[in-house]
Amino acid sequence: MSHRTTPDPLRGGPMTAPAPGESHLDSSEMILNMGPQHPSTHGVLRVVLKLDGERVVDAECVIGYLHRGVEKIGEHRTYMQFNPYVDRMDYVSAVSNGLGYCEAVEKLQGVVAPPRAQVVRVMLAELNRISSHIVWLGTHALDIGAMTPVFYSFREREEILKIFEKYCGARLTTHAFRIGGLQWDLYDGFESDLRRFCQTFPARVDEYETLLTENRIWRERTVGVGRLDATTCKALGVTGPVLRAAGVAWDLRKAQPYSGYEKYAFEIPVGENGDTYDRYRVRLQEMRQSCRIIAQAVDGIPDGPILARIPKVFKPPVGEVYHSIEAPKGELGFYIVSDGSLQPYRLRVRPPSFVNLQALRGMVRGALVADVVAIIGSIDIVLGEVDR
Amino acid sequence: MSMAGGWWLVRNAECCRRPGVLAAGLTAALPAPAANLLAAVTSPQAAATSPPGNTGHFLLATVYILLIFAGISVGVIVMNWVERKVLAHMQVRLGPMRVGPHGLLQPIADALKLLLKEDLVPQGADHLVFWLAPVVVVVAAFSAFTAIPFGPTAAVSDLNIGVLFVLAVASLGVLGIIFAGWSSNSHYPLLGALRAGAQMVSYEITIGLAVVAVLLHTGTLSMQGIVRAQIDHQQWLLFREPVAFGLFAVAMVAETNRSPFDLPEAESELVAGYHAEYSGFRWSLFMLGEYAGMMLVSAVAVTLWLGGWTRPFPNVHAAGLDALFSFVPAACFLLLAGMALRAAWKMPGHRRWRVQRDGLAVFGSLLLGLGLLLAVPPMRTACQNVFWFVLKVAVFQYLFIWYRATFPRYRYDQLLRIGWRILIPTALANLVLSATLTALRP
Amino acid sequence: MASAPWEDAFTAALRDQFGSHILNSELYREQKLLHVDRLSVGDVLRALHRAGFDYLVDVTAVHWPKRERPFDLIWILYSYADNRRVRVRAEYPEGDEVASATPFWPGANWLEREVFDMFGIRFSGHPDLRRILLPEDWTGHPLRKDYPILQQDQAWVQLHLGIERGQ
Amino acid sequence: MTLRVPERQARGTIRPWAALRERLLRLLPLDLLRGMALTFRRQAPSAVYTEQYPQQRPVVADRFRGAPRLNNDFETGETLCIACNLCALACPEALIVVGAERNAQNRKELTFFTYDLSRCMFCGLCEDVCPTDALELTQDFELASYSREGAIWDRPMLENGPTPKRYEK
Repeated sequence: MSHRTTPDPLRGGPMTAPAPGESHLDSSEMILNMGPQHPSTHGVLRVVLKLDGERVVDAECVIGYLHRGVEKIGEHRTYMQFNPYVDRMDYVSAVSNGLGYCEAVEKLQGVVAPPRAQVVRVMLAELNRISSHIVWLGTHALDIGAMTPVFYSFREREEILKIFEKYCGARLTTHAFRIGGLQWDLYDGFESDLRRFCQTFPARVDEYETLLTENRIWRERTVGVGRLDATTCKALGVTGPVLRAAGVAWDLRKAQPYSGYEKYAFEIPVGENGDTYDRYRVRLQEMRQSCRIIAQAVDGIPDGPILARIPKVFKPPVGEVYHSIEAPKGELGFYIVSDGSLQPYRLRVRPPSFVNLQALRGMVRGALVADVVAIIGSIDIVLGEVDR
Repeated sequence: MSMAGGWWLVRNAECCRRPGVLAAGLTAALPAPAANLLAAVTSPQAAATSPPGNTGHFLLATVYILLIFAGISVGVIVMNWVERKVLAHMQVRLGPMRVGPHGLLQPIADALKLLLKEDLVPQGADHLVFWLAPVVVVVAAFSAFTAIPFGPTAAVSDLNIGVLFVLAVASLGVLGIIFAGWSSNSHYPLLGALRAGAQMVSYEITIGLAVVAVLLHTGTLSMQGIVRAQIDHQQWLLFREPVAFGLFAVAMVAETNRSPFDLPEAESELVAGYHAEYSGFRWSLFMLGEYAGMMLVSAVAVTLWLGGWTRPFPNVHAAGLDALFSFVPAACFLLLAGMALRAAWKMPGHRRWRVQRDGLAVFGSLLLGLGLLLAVPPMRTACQNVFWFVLKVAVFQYLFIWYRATFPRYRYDQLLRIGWRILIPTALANLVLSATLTALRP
Repeated sequence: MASAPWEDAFTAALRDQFGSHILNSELYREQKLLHVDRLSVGDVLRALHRAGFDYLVDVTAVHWPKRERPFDLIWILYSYADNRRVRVRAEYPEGDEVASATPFWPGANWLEREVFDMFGIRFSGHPDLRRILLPEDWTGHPLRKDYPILQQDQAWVQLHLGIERGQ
Repeated sequence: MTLRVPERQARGTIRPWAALRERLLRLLPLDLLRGMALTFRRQAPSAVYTEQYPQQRPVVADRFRGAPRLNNDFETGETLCIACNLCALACPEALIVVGAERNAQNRKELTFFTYDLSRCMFCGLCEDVCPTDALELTQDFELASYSREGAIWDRPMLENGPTPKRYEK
């Protein structure tokens, strides 16, 4: 059945090219279009599967259904005006996108956000990491057939979104940060909201663990499924929890700290096998670690201004800069070229989902159809970011 | 399920209004089987000794079939509502709330919607088979009920090969599923049908072996006979064949394609599996068949292992216990009525809630009336057999929902592995063990 | 702030190896940038890969239509072991093929496809150079500066979507 | 920090009887029962998290960015807008059009103001730049209309606010 598949996870090339020894005239193979409208492709991802029975012989991702030309739009907006657009790339973690973009532009301009702004940014970004992981958890569990976690996780997400709404007036596409710092100061009760969240949240994570971590069905479905070792991860440029699940303790918050992350004590959860189960465990642990960071940040919010002094008409000097942050899905980078005008000359987004999605093909080859949805879920992609 | 029972009871209540003289007169006037039935309703003690069932009488069989058809349909509607509510509450949601008080009329609204939807047949589909598939599913699920004894006499027939008949007819359902998957001329349904085929074939064996283990103890294939054997043993077969029951309890979930074995229609993998191309009324037939199938396997499990229509602790006949148990049906309905009335009472007073509040109050009063009716002595004794049967089946239905709320889904190969490498060997070993023990028993 | 020259043992070693093909090495906002002659880009990338830059962060391009060689190709590299980044930049004329980085970093596959899609720059040695985000039969490369923001392949839109205009 | 994966780590070093015990324990579906206990407990009506939207209206935060409004002076009832056009310039989508003409005192006076809600992404940049707090994003969040034209708000609509039909049942 499956034994004709080549175990080379790095194989590129169009799907129709036969692998060595692979027969071209096999009538038992079937082409199945999974997506762009499918319950488990998390948006408009289309995966063309070549099936032998239920066994995946080869797969190819077809993307671009949500392409809006964000980079082109960036070249036609001022730096300030482009800020809300980055929220709409990875719309599940809009705050992280905003953080990456604002810091990149600040670096280009040569300003640094004031300490108070940095702490608030860290708190919101970590809340956002939790909310992003929580959406991932719920939908991933739903893909694997567990209906209930998605509702529990959306209950917790609601708490986070309420904090976002109170802080910046929007729940999903927050536009929370401004270049140079923040638009709004904290609202009354922000600290108590966060403290309450940090107190209740770990117990909620325990609930997910009760439903999934030790559950034998969950483990059968995830342990050993979609393995990706560290070498392959590095070769493909895969970052984020997928890389960490493969055993590489690499996190930009530790490796190249930004926004004052060096001040917080937290650990990088690492997996061993790089399979779907380890990715799940890594993300659950990351949620707990984020909670730790938030708790530390709440206790040390400094006073002071929230916005650095930047000119109203904002023209960064000629130059180019690449800045990346650890978004919930991996390394989110912004490469901005300035020609000294009001608008970026070139604005390139290095999307983690896009790069991570490349690993899908190698992971699903030889797996079953049911594994495909589990693996897609475990990479944690958002098509808004893949297609931009 | 309790609604199904309730419905049945209402119909029977007509005969019970004027017991005594009228009943005696009618008994003389009616043909023998009907007289048996009437006698059974008015005096169950007599019925227990009379020959089981009313086999062979055309009119009565028809009445029973209609009763069962109506009862199961109502049961499906109730099950639909209960599933959505229970599932929702387990998932910290409310579930349907808009149509009727607490969404009580939602299943009816949905049924209407499905009836009114456009009837779509995909291009390139095999029309005849596409049309036939849901019919096969429903017919298979419903006809197997003809051999299920809801009470000592409350059955369409008492086939001497009852168990075989039920298993054989119920397993025809997979044919409908394969028809549906194949005739849709579409990839996902085809995969779903293949999964269903492999799954059902594997789990049929386990079911068969588990049932055979029971038959060792009963010595009869008649469903009625199996319950009577349990009455004679003074013990539910659950305690003699716990392993077989466990195997059946797992296999019946797989047999009905329910979570965690819902691979043929796994929505996150195969969109909707074998019925992906079905819509409207045809789709609703699949749903009807699925729910009827759930009730059917539960009914089989209840009959084979849980003493059928007998009340709990059938072997204990302490003073007053019989009377106490005979009040349980009424108490159940009164409890439900109390819950409904309390919910109606607690609803906010605002006028936009008025329709809901009044509706709930009416529903509660209805339940209250039913409960009071069941408390009347002749009704009490007449209905408790069916009540216990339905209650036991309802417990299984709740389990089905509970599984669905809790478990992830198995993968195709894992499902087959469990079937072939765990369940079937265990069932075989259990069968051999049981047979040996039975043979050694004096 | 002007950029500062970047001279250390690393650049010295590179200059030893490639001589004048390393056109410039600079530091801007503490970020390291190598300006490389396009003819030796493949070799420089290979050398960097061997030097421990095992993670290709990004491949992208910038279009400067008024220049003689209008395309800047940028490779952003990272070394896990040394925790350092470097950007490699090379200028290309229109129609020139760029050596693909896929032999060293298989992850360059999609990134290069995106550059091809958006700029029309072809990569030699790429296993599967097709459009990735836009439809395969689309005309034009949107991130070129001569492609206005409202421009669309209206013929494609009318043919495939059955609507008059896409915007 | 490495993840705690008790069973898999243990399997290599464990003694055979312990492995047997583990095997036997796996026969008992404790993991499944724990999950079932959790879902069973969550059935309590107090755990319900649903908000029954039309009946229970959410209270949105003070900073919520919803329907735009053009504020008038409380006392005089005149518009606060000085037609400076900053909002139109700040808007990334360029969906605001401000019409102004010079009056007798050579001061700019607002003539019309249109706001195309169908393209608005509620980023709040227009509100931020407004020097007189005339333009404000309010807490109104029900913005559906039956036509695309209905999403383009003119000055009276912006000043008086939308009057959505509240669905009461």
